[in-house]
Amino acid sequence: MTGNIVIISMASMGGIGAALSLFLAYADKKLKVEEDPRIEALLNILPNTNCGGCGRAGCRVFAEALIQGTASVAGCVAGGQDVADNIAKYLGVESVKANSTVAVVLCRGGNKETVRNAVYKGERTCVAANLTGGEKACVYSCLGYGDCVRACQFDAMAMNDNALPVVFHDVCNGCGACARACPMDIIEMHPVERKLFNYCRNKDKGAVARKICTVSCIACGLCVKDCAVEGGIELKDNLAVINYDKCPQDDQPTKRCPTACILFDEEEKMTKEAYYASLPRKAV
Amino acid sequence: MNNLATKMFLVLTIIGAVSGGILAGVFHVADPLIQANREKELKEAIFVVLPEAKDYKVLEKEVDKEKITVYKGIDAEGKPVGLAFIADGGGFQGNIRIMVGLNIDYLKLKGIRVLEQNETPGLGNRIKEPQFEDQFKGLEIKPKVEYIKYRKPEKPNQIQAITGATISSDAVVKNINNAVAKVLKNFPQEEVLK
Amino acid sequence: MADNNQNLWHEFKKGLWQDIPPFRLVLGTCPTLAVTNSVINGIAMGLATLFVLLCSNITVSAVRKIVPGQVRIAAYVVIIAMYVTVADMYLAAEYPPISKALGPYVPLIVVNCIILGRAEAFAQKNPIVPSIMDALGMGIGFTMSLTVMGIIRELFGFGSILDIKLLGSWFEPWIVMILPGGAFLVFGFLVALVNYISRKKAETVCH
Amino acid sequence: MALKTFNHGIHPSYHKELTSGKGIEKAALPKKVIIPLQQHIGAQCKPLVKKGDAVTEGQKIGEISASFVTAPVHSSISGKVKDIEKLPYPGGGKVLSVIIEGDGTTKEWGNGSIGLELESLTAEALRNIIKEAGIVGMGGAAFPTHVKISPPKEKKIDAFILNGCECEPYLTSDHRLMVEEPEKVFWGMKALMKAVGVENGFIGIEENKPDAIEALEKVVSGSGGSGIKIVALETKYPQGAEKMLIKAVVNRKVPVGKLPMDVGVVVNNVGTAFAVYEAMKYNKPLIERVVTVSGNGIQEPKNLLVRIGTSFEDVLNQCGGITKDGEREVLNGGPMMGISQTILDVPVVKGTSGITVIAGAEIKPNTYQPCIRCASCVEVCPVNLMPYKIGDLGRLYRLDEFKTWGGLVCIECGCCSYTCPSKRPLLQWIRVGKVKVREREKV
Amino acid sequence: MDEKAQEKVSEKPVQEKSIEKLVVSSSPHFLRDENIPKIMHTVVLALLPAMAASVYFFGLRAIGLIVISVAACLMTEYIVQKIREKPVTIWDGSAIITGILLALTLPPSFPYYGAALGSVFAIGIGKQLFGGIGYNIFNPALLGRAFLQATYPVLITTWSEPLSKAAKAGVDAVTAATPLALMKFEGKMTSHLDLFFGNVAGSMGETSAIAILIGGLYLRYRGYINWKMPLGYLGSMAFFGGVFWLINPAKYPDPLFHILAGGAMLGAWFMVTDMVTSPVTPLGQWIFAVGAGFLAILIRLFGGLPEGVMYSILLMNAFVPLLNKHTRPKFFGEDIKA
Amino acid sequence: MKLILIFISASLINNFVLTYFLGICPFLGVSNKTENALNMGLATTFVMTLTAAATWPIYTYILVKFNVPFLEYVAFIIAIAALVQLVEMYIRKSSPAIYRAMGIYLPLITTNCAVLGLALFMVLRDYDYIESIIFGFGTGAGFTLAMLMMSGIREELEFADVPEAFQGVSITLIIAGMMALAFMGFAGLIRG
Ligand SMILES: Cc1cc2nc3c(=O)[nH]c(=O)nc-3n(C[C@H](O)[C@H](O)[C@H](O)COP(=O)(O)O)c2cc1C
Ligand SMILES: Cc1cc2nc3c(=O)[nH]c(=O)nc-3n(C[C@H](O)[C@H](O)[C@H](O)COP(=O)(O)O)c2cc1C
Ligand SMILES: Cc1cc2nc3c(=O)[nH]c(=O)nc-3n(C[C@H](O)[C@H](O)[C@H](O)COP(=O)(O)O)c2cc1C
Ligand SMILES: Cc1cc2nc3c(=O)[nH]c(=O)nc-3n(C[C@H](O)[C@H](O)[C@H](O)CO)c2cc1C
Ligand code: SF4
Ligand code: SF4
Ligand code: SF4
Ligand code: SF4
Ligand code: FES
Repeated sequence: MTGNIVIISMASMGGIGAALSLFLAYADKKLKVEEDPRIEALLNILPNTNCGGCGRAGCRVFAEALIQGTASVAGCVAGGQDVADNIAKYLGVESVKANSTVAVVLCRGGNKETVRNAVYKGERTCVAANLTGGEKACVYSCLGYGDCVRACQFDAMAMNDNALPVVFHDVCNGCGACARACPMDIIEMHPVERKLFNYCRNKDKGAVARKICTVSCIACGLCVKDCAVEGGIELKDNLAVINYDKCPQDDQPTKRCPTACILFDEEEKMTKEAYYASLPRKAV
Repeated sequence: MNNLATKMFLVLTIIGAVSGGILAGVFHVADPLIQANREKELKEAIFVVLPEAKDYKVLEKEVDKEKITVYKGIDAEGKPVGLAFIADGGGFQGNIRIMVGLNIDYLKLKGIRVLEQNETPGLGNRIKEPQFEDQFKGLEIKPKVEYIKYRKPEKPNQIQAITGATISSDAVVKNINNAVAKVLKNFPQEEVLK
Repeated sequence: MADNNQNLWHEFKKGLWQDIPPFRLVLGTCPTLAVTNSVINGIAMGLATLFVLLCSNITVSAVRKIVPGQVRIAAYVVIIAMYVTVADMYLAAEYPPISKALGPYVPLIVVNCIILGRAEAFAQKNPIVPSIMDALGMGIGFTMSLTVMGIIRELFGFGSILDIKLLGSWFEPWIVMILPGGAFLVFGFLVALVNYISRKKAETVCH
Repeated sequence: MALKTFNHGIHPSYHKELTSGKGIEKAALPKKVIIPLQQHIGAQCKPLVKKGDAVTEGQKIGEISASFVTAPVHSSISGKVKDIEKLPYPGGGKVLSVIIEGDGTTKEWGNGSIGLELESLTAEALRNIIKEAGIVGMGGAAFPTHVKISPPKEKKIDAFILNGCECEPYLTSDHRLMVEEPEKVFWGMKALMKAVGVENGFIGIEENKPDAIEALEKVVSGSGGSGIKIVALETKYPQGAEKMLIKAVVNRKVPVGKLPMDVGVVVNNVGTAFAVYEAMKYNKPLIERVVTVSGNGIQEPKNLLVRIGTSFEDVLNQCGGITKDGEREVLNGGPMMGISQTILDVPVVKGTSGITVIAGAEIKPNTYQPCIRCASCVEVCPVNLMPYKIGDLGRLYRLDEFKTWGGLVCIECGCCSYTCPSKRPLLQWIRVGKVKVREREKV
Repeated sequence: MDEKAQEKVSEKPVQEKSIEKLVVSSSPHFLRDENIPKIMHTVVLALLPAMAASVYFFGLRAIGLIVISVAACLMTEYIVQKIREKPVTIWDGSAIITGILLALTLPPSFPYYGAALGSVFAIGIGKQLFGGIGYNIFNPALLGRAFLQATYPVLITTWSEPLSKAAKAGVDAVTAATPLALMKFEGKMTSHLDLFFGNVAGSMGETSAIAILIGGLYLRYRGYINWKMPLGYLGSMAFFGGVFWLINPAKYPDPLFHILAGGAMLGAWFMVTDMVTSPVTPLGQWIFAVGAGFLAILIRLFGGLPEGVMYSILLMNAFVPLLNKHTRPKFFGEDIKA
Repeated sequence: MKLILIFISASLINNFVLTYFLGICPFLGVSNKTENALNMGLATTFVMTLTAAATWPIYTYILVKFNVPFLEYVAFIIAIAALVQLVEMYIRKSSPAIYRAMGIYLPLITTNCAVLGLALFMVLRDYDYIESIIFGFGTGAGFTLAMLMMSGIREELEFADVPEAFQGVSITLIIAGMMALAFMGFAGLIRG
């Protein structure tokens, strides 16, 4: 009797196992995996933050583009050089230098510097505030509600006590999310090497601009005169515009800027640690 | 057939066969123990509901394709003392299985034992408690068992329902009535006494 | 060698807190909820799972090289199911009351995600000794979790632990604790607690 | 008989009594005007003058470009161009504007001196006059009227509705026009109907303006079989919104994403009709408009005939100025749809139907509570949206869901925010969502 | 912006005194004079008749239970809000309603500690765990009661006769069966008049239909409840109850009995109508109310329990998000093609 | 009538998720979006119905007949694994669109204890063939219902201000607890 059971069990289980294996073998033959396994592999290399810095709707799309060859291996700005190298290695192609950019906040008119005409009531985000006139007399200025900071997935920004955003240059990987989030187009992406900026976007006439903000560009033209090369800086729409193609970037263009809105090498020092160290200690 | 398929075939077949074998072996050892446990439990239950019984006999009948089993309790002298049988039916949640002991005079219960139930702990599952089970000792089954609420039973065929678990109490009573009726019909006294 | 031991210790330890199965990995949730209405059931279930986990991890780790990928799951499932049946029969033979209380949840160890999960995620990639450590860690972590659930539910639900009355007659038992609703609630709160503690830990590490 | 209306909507306190009995007064001639070169939906005008030029009242100073959807602008006073620069615009932001310093002279626009009779004009000529006069919709949106009355051939227009609802609280400028100049409004309407080429005309008026209904009724019945009917409507906000008005008057629904002309209707505002009359009869471009100055923050509420370009401050000062203490909010338009101003040095423009100053307790709080699902926003939304939901989706930039839940269908009437007991800025969030959707779709 | 992100951005310091400046905001610029406390306090007012009836029928213990529940609700709300460092909003009235309603659904003899436990559960877990007012999925008061029903099933089904009847019997408190239990387990009916005035055993606040009706109609008059809710709920109970009654009048009670007995009235006027936990769309509201009515009858007539109002509402609460999502009204002009 | 009762009982009263705690892992894992929940629910229902249809004969005609009921678990799980594979194959062949929507959930179903639980309960309850199939279908429907309700609630909760420690699995479990409390109303509705 027992022997019988053992045999029956072995036979039936063996049989089921055999049947299953045949079935699976058949299934395996009939149906090959369709998805390119390389996509998964690339996703493992990519940061998977879906920040959109590559200009695509998320990391998976970028990975697909890489495989199709429509994207540069250095296309992932958030990943930087390391990721570019790894992708290149995986795909077996030459790595490219990742052009690293960094976000620059082109407005210095915080609470202390600008005149406020009104009191804003409503949702405290920049996009929402921008639907109304906003509070500041300067209609080109940073609104100060931190949409950019919230957009940054990498904690590379903070709003300072003057209600202006600060970018930590050691953390920012140039994904550009903040620039896309800003309704005032205050934030621009620039190559990290770039050091000279006009930190003002006000297109009002000098006389008007001077009245509403202490650090606005008043289009006096001193920087244009002091510029080392012809056309390195131009005045456009009451604003000094730096022509980066021509600007040699090796020296400060002027020390005479009356509102000190055109500055050299200003942001470089701002690291995350330095910023938080500069804050007054919070009582716990 | 290619190499991979062969390998798959072999691996699965062997794993299947080996596990089948192991299981059969374990079964061989464990099954008697399991059966013994079951038997012990059954026996215990029968002796609880038929306290005078020292042994029992299994009587089986097939009615309408349904097998009905009763256990005839026999005392030390070999005289039948009563019938034990299982009453099974729905409770508040899930089934309630009760071993019912019927006196050989076919008028009174000798006791019951709740074997399985899924009633709410602390509520319905108090049907398992001796206070409840003991109410059935000597309970008259004619015309049928009844329950009443909030009060002490007044008639010899009544028990008091558990407060807050009327449904479970009701289910026990109903199950017993059903099972008793079935047994009375299919195992007439004369036949059992034989 | 020391390094090796360190690693083994790590494999063991991670199941106890860092990856404690039901609370952190959210695997094996069904038994965690279903059988923990008393401490003893929780422990028994935990041990049965530990047994199956250990055996299957060992077996899987042993046969991992010869099982082709296409039949991996099928093969592992068979192996696991076999050990579960063994455990089930053992319980039925030796501890019938517990076997009854656990009801159909013992066979469900087969599909307990922890077991297949560990087989897939760990044993399949590692040699036998680390697999044993992994199984022990995970199994003990799982048993611990079930025990904690059991303690809370039994204490509030019956006023007792391991059938020993702890709360006096003044305590009106919270029947909800033994019911499904209570199981979910207790589980939910424990997950939150574990979240909270690990976050606090992470914070203190940072500073 | 129940009055005609649409479904949902709200009944705010209208406060129209502040000005509804006050006749239209001519405002003082401003010393300086600021004339934005874009006072309409569409492309900005090219300036025709330069700094230092002398201009006369009614002279065209902004010419339309190649774009179809645009309207010229005219100087509203005589004087000298002081400057042309970007200046704050009451609709928000900065717009290139011509600053004119007045010389104190005014022009007589005669009484029918250059009069034209309707019968003698073709639809084409009518449209041209309207276009040259720079007439844009005066009901708020400032959509160039000549564009509106030139529907493509394939759209059969069979009904013209004159919008006399003026459902915004406080505002009474259309009301006063209808009471004081019913003939001119009626004449302007007939001109517009002719330009569109429709026979059937309706004038929709809320029943809280019985005197306006009466006045127009008299004119209409006096003119005999003109094919124009006056429809009294329930007093309910936003009765004047095009889609709601069309539903109430001719019982047609404008499909989502479509225009009134798609259901064969053209809607124009009472003020627009009046402007058309003046353009026809006196050859007078749109350089003046009736502005209701009202609100609980204004000393002396009035209806004023104001020249385009007069600064808000100037206008407010003619009404006793605004309350000095407490919080105040100055709106271009009424409290439901108006745009709040940061400074008072902004000009009255063609679309300024009123200046409302609200103050003190009427100003909304700056905080809001969680949504309690009271469903009142759902119950009031005239276009059947679920504002609490699209508000949240817009706020969180969940744009795909925002679109599927109908964020883009919102007509921005503000009923939802108005009614919300939790004071949630629903419409603002919806606008945020719309901005973000537009931004995304541009890329 | 979600809460978390908002915290990342430090609150913008306001530099100047705001008084002289103009206010700017997005339209609309003026809002209805309505707010949460106003609504909630009106509901408390509307509950006064029911509370008075409970005291009248069941004595001072009713006051005790109500006070304990309300106090426990307020305390819990306060403590959670303090712990979470959120603004304390205990006086907005919603926790008071929860406390009152929870108390009104308890038997008069229910122990005080039980009422307190239910309140803590209702507010602490049923409401604040989801983020406080407006975010909860289930009706907090009913959730508190469901918790108590599962926790102390015996205590919560031990009813006593109203004072007047007890006095007649010459004892202070008599355990008794509720009209629904009498109907269900003993096949006995209670007179409609007793049900209407509330002179029966049952939860403190649910016995007197007339007192609830006064409060409910007042709320309807003030516009704080949607007429679809009570109508749909009671109507559906009457309809489905009526169907069974017509099938077997001897076994099943008549529709009026269903509406007047048990928690139907309290549920219909004060619980189905809870805005937070009911759908916002017209169709959803109908489905919600009618579905809950159906479930209540189903449970009453066929379930294990004599009363189904509480469970019917809780069960439908769980469907509310789905209802809101799938009963979106057609946009104006969505259904027409041009 | 009995079949209807079995269906109602399996889907509502003895809802697998809320009263037997089976299939909790996918219930927690895949209930974040209604679409996912629906797809998972439908796939599971399908597999469950098939499982009931396939395991009943295996049990009755093989295991019982040859007197080897102890092979129950092994045989059932193999049958389920094979079925899931079959379903996957079939869907992939017949409708790539559905496959894309449901494909990722299919492997999860193998380790869904509700499916094996179904087979075991079916045996325990002595259902006949048709009853078993209805039971399987009803159980799947109940699972889908619970998934849908939970997913709706979770979508709504994305806007709620749940304390951080409770976000995710924790609040989902607590809501499940509340749903279980509410489902107790059905207790005793259909006895047996
Ligand atoms: C959580 C819960 C569990 C319950 N469990 C049971 C039970 O196991 N048995 C039962 O008969 N009734 C049970 N009930 C039903 C109620 O207690 C029901 O009111 C009672 O059966 C009516 O009986 P009574 O008239 O004695 O109060 C339960 C109710 C709840 C809420
Ligand atoms: C881009 C655009 C094109 C329009 N085209 C026409 C048109 O061809 N014909 C027309 O009658 N109205 C047209 N309108 C005007 C609208 O029907 C409507 O009158 C205008 O948006 C203002 O309406 P409101 O005041 O109700 O917002 C157009 C509007 C916009 C924004
Ligand atoms: C919410 C809302 C309310 C409106 N109320 C009025 C109104 O009361 N009177 C009015 O003439 N136009 C009102 N409008 C504008 C009309 O929709 C429409 O644009 C206008 O009547 C068209 O005429 P127009 O081009 O001559 O301005 C409103 C628009 C919206 C969106
Ligand atoms: C008409 C109305 C009915 C209410 N009903 C209840 C209720 O049944 N239970 C409850 O806890 N709160 C109720 N509340 C209060 C409030 O809505 C409730 O506490 C919220 O669910 C908390 O988020 C009600 C409020 C109103 C306005
Ligand atoms: S600061 Fe801007 S660019 Fe830099 S990481 Fe953050 S979002 Fe990206
Ligand atoms: S930079 Fe732009 S987004 Fe950032 S705070 Fe300023 S306005 Fe807002
Ligand atoms: S959602 Fe838009 S249309 Fe609807 S009430 Fe709000 S503002 Fe008006
Ligand atoms: S009106 Fe306000 S509280 Fe009411 S549902 Fe809409 S958003 Fe929510
Ligand atoms: S343990 Fe049951 S589904 Fe995971």
